[in-house]
Amino acid sequence: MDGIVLKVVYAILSLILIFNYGMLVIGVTAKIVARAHGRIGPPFYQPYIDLLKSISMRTSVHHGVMFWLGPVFRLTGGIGLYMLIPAVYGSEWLQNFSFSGDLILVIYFIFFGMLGMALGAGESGHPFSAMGIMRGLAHTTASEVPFALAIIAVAAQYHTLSISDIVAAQQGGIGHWTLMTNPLATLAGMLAYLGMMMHSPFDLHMAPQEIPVGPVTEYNSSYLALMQSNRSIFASAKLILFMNLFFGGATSIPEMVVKTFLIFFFCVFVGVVFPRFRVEQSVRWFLKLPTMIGVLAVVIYTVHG
Amino acid sequence: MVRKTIALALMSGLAFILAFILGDWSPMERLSGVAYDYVTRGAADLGAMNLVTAIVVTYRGLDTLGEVTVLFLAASGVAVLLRRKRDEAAATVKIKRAASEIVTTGASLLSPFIVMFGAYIFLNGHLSPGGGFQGGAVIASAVLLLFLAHPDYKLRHNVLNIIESFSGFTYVLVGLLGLFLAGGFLDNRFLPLGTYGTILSAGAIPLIYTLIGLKVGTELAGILENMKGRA
Amino acid sequence: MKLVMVLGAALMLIGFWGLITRRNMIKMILSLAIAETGLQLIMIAVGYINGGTAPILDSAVDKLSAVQQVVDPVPQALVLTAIVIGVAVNALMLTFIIRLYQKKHSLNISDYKDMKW
Amino acid sequence: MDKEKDGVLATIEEARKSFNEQDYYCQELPKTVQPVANKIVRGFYNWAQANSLWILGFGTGCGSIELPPLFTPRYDVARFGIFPRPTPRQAGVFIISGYLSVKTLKRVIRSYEQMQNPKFVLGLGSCTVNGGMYFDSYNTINRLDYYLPVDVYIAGCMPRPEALMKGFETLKEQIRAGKAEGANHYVENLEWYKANQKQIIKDWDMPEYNW
Amino acid sequence: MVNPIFIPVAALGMAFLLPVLERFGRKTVNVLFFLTLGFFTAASLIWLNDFFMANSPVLRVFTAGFKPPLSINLQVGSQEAMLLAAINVLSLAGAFYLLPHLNVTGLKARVLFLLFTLGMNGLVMTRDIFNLFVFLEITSIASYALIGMDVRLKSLTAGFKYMIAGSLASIFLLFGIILLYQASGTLNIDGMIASGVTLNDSPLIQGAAFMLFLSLFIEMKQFPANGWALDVYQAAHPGISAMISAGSSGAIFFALYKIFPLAGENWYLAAAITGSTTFVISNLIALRQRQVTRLLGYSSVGQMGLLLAALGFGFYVNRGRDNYAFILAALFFNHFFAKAGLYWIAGIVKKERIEEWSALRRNPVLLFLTGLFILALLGAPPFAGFWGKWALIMNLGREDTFWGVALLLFGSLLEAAFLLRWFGLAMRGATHDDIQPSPAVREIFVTGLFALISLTLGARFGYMRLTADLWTYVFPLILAAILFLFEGFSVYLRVMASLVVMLFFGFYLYPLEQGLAFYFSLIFIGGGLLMLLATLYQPRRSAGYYPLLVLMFSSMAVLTASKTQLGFFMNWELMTFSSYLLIIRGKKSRKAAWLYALFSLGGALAMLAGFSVLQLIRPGAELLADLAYAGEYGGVIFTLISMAFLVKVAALGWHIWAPDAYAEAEDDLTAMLSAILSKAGIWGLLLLAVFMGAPLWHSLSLNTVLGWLGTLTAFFATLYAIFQEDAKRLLAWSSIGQVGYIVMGVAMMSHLGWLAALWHTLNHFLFKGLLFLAIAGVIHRTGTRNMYEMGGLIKRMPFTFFSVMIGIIALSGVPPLTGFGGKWLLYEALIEKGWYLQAGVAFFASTIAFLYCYRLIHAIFLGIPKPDQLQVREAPFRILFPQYILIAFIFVFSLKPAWLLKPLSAMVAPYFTPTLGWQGDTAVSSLGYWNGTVMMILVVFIFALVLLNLLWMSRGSKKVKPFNIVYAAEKPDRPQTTHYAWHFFTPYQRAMRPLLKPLIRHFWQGVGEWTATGGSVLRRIYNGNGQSYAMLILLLAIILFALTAGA
Repeated sequence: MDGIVLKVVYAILSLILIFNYGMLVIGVTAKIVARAHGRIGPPFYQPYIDLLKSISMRTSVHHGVMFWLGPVFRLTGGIGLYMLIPAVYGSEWLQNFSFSGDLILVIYFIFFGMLGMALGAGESGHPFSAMGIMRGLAHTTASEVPFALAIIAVAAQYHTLSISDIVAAQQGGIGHWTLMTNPLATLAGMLAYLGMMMHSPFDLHMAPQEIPVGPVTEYNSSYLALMQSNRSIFASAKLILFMNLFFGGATSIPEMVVKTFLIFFFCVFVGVVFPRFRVEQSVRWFLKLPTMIGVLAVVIYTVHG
Repeated sequence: MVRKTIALALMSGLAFILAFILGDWSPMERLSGVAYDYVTRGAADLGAMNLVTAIVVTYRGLDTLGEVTVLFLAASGVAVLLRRKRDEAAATVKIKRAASEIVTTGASLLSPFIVMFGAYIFLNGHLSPGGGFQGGAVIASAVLLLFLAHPDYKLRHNVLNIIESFSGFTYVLVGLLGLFLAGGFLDNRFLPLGTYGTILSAGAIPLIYTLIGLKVGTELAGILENMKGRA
Repeated sequence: MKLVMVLGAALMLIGFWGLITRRNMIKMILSLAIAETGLQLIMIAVGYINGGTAPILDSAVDKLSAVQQVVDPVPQALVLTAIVIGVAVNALMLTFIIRLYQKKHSLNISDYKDMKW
Repeated sequence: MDKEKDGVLATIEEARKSFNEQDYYCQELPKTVQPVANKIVRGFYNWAQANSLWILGFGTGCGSIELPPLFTPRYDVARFGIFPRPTPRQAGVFIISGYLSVKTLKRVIRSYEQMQNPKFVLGLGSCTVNGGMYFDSYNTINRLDYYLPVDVYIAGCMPRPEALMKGFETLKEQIRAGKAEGANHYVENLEWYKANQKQIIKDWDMPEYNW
Repeated sequence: MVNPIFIPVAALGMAFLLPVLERFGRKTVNVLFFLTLGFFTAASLIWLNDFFMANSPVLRVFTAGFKPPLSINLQVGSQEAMLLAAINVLSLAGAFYLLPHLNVTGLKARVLFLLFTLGMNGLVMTRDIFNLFVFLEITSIASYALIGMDVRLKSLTAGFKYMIAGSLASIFLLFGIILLYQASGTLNIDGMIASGVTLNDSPLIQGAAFMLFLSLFIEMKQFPANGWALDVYQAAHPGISAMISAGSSGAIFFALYKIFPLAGENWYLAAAITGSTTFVISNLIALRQRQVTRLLGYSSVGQMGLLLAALGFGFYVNRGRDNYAFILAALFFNHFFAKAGLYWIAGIVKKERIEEWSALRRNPVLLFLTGLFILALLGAPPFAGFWGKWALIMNLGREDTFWGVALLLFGSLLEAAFLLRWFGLAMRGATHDDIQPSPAVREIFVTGLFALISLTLGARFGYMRLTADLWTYVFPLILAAILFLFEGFSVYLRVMASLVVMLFFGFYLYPLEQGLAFYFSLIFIGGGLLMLLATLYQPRRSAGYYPLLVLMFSSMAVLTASKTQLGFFMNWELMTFSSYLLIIRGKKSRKAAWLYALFSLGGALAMLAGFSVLQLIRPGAELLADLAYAGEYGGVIFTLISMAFLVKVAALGWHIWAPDAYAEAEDDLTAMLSAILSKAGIWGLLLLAVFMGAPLWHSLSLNTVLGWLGTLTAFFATLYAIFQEDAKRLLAWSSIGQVGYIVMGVAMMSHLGWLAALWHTLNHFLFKGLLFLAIAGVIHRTGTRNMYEMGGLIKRMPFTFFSVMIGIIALSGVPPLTGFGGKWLLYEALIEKGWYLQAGVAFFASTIAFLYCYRLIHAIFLGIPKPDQLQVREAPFRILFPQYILIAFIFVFSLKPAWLLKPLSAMVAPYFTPTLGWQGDTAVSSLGYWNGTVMMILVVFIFALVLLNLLWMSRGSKKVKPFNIVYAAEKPDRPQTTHYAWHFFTPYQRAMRPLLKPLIRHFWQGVGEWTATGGSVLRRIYNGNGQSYAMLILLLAIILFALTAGA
């Protein structure tokens, strides 16, 4: 019993940490992007203000039960995902609930929030919502393929699907990272990562100029607030996952901060440089180069056994 | 042209087959098998001089009954097919020319003799070449002659029918008598074999042949009449 | 007797030839009759024994040595049946032709192709 | 008029009417929502509202040409927490950029009503004050605040981006001071606003209040 | 004992006497006529009884008081008695049926009929070859006259062609007889056989045999010399056609059977070749035939070919002659009664073209009889044809005659194609006019009588074949028969009865099964019970629905209990036919059901072929377990047998039938098909794997092939699913894809793989049943299947929405619901097995599944409601109830996966070493771990927390109406344009275009078209010209000569 209470306490602490971290990452990134544009940019704590503003809105409208539940699903998905990933290797309080499932569980749980959100947005009846979801889903199916192949290659490499074990296997210097030991899988995974973060050039689900803000068009006030919170948690969880899989994980919080920030910056960097893809372009792109690399990574292990 | 070519090819094929089969055929040197038995014991068994008749009427009597049946069937078939529907009567056009006097006179003179000749043939079937079928056919030719001479000539249906039915039925009865009184169905020996070589010999053979003759005669006459078309 | 055999076979072939080349239905029937006749000749030929006489045990044939003198009576009996059956079939066929002619006023077999395939 | 065409029009009209009747629109009227009672929380919220102004991306007139420069390095309003937002559901600031034709007014009203409380209106340019150079046009309105509660007017034809930024400044002050209660004002005087609006908009084919 | 001679005596006596008796009036004549026929029937039935019940000695009758060969003898033994009984019953019934026709043509017609019957009797009884000729002539001449009797142009033409053919045949026959006589010196058949004269290979004797058999082959209507027969069947009065097709053909076949011992080796082969060619080609040509009577003609000719082939094969392989008597009898009587029945029905319906047979729909009795006879002709169990075909194919396999197997099975498939198309048109064709068939009681009576005889014979033959576990195998039929008694009562009573009998059957099976079999029968029976409950939502059900449902479910359950190949195959066929008959009840399901039947039958025939290959290596093998001894033929057998299962699971390449059938079947039936029926294929694959392991084809492991097949099926079917507009079609493709995963699992042949397969089997049942039932409810309320015509139904049907939501979450494998368990097991197994690439494709497929899942729920339930659906109500409780039972199961297994996984693990343990361990509730594989319970609690906990938070934050939130949306400051015009649902994934379609080419459909279409084209090219030889037919007869002579002269 004690163990469970402790776990819950640890989990809550861990969650607070990651929430704030996520908020800050978003804010700092916006600042950096602004600097790159030659602007001053919003303050690094702007995400907090926006969140607060959303909470402070006095009225809100909703379209029905599922619309209402959409953000709940979304946030549950984000938190749950984070809960399944051990954030820092060796740290007891940042292990979260990773004992309840392995990598397969994690990648399938990513869909939990997406599906719930899609259902909620769908009930709003706004055509842009449906279009945004369609684009998002279509794009995701394609970008997940190289990711899955990368994971399979990693699992084949380490003979395990447990994230902790994968991290453990990468300890002992940069030479042991998957980045070095399995560069093909890392490449495929990182290309897929670009798509999974849904940043430019893969932000086609909300395509500001075509279907403004996409699925969340009808969301407002407190509903929006929930999604803003999710954004920080979900993004961080994904960053940590990639860090664990390909970049040796982290043994301390600073190491985690540095590594995830760099990983995030990779996606921001690409996003600043490239314009947006169309749906079919994105799908085809992922199914060509990244998938080919992923297949190569997998085939190597198939042949070697 | 194509058709002819195909036909030619088919015919040469058939010719080849026939040649192959009959190529080294040669006539039998002596009787063998069942024929030997027929010849050696036929006369004694059945008392018929004409072995063919013995075979036709008794040994293979069932065939003959079947033969009669076939003829009967054909006659019935012709009758059924050429029956007139009510609305057809008006449609038939008469194009019948009266026969010349020579024909009519000849027919009147000859036909009784022809009938008598036919009767002779079937009555002597067990003694000499001939028999019920042949006799019947001869009788029917008399009818044909009458038709030629008198296109409007009408046969008396009832009489013909009764003769036909009676002779056919009696034939079957005679067969049954053979079954009950002698060795088997169509056995001619339930009547005494009589004196070999006389007309009242060979058991029931003359009787059967008579019945067959009557039946065949009436049936063929019926066919002829049906085909002629009723006036 | 070989001659009869060849004759019979030839008649059969002639009959078949007529059957598949003559368009006139009556001629076709006649062809069939010719083929049947050929067959009957063959049957008789089969039953023939060199130097044999008719299987009628009259004064011309000695009852005891008949076996050496007569030809085989069985084919003759069979031919008799075959002829009668042939007659029956021919009569029926002619009846069909009469009826067919009444329907279409044609004796050409190619005109009766209402049913095919 | 062609009878068949008439028929088609009639059916479309009928369909529209039936959708209105068939419960496709919420027919209720809004209520005023007072700010949080707790003074500290209210101040905190007002601060957040003031520092996170999301503009509805809806250029109603020629003045909207002045908006894009705001986001360039030269002016960079992002540093004040001002961002464009394409959907009224999430936006808090409505900039009426210049003259407002009758046709546009209808859309503006609909968009304004779809925004959530608190919401603010900036009248940009002289046209929103008194009609400006179009004061006698048959097709534009003269005074914006007959139809919507305006928080800040920015005069000029056209005002420069700097003036616009000044306007934002003023709005922020008002918000922080808790004086920007246009949304509640609109609800309280809904009857008057609706009467004014309906005077201009002849074919009023929408529900009384656009949720 | 009746003396056989009385049959000709009575016939002739009466025939000769009737013209005289005419004057006593029609009544007297009729009485006497029927008395005579009745005497025949009675006599033959007495003989039948004597020979089969009392084992009497064979009756031999010598005529003329002399022994054969001097005289002609007749013989009646057990075989003759069977034939005579059949023929005389046919004659009596046929005369009864034809009575008005006979009345029109008058007295003489009765004479003809009587003599026709006599001819057939004589053909059967006589033992003298010349007498045989005479009786053949009697039969023929009588039938010529009977055909031409109604003096219509067509029947006269046909009769004339028949006469030409008959005359040629009799010339050949006589030729043969006389040559044989010369060679053997006798005309007695027994004498000839005893003398062994035909074994001599002199040209004369070979020629004699040639002529003899040529003639009988012509009379048996062998290809190509059968154009005349088709015309006869088409033109003659159907009552007469029935007599000719069944009766005289049968008698002639028996005559051939009688003298076949005279034939030499070369003739066995020739008969086999000719027969099977005729069977295949006439069925092929029939594909393009639209004229009912001619269609039946082709079928008759084909069946004659089959009989001849069976005869030829029987002697060719020269072993197991008793067995061949069984086969011939089964095939013969099956055709005999079924074809007569079909002709009679054709006579009742009086519609020439098969398209017009939809008129039959109004008359359920006739429709039922038609279906029954067609099934009999197709060799469906329990009809005699089934047993005959099984035994024949097995024997052929044993003797290594696989070309025969191939030809016969191909022919059977073609036959199924046209017969079922005809039946489909009768069942579901468009109605053309309102003229309904008005059968007389008399006609229905005789047809029904023959149906009864067909069934009885089938039961009798089946009783001889099914030696072990008889009751288990026939149980489904008995259950269905019981349920037939409830037809006409209310639906509730019928469902109750169905539930009771199914439960009873479940209790019967319970002690017979354990392990995997138990698991599957649980799904089949338990699922069946649940689905039966769901059928209640439709207040009315057409006749036969529940018997067929129960038949389908129980035969599937028997599959799990089957120990013998025959029992398995029989129930497989029962399942196929019952599901076909159920599918065709859909409003537009004619083509779909046809395709389904064809593919299923094709698969079943392949299975048959597979079993026959096994016979080669293990003669006499009867048990399924014998598959383990397949040895070097393992690859072939595995491939062939798995074909049937692959069709049922609709694996890629064999899936063409599935989307249509699922979409067009009745809505609740689709749930059963997808949720339960497809599992039969899985059971089959498991069975194969259990017995055969992973056989090799050369060096390629077939399991790898199977695995890839499953993978690609999962992928492509899912891909197709997302572009469907029709909800059921979408779910159909989805179903195909999901079963693809199960196939993958089975193919892995590992503990984890099988666990994945088994887990997914149950799960697919749960969520796909749930989804299909929910959609059935929606369709029931909205009346459309097109998703874009719906929208916003969440507000009207919240409970259904919840079902669908749970269904898609479970389907897509999102944790924490059960679907994830299957995915987890699958990937663990795939990676453990080293099938990395397959795992990648599977993953891709499973992400694509999200697309259609979302589309399904979005287009139907979310978005904007359509005006005409504003008033729809929630689906009926009767269909919601089973859904919520399924949901309950889903939740239970989500919360406690161990409750299902542990027993499954134990079931698989006998076959593979377990690689899945347990730590408390955590399942641990060699690669990873998964704790469903914690996961579920975690998710529920977080969800509740967030939910409470939002509840507080969003207090006072205003609920708005559908059109209160941000619409670019505009006002939505119509729901139809605002609800984004039609062509939902167009960009994705554009991106995936290269993968979407329907190559397989084109391939099968090509196969179909080329086959039909082959038929239409071949049928040109039947140009309608009697002279050409004569030429074809001569051609047959030459062909046969070429075939036989070589030896």
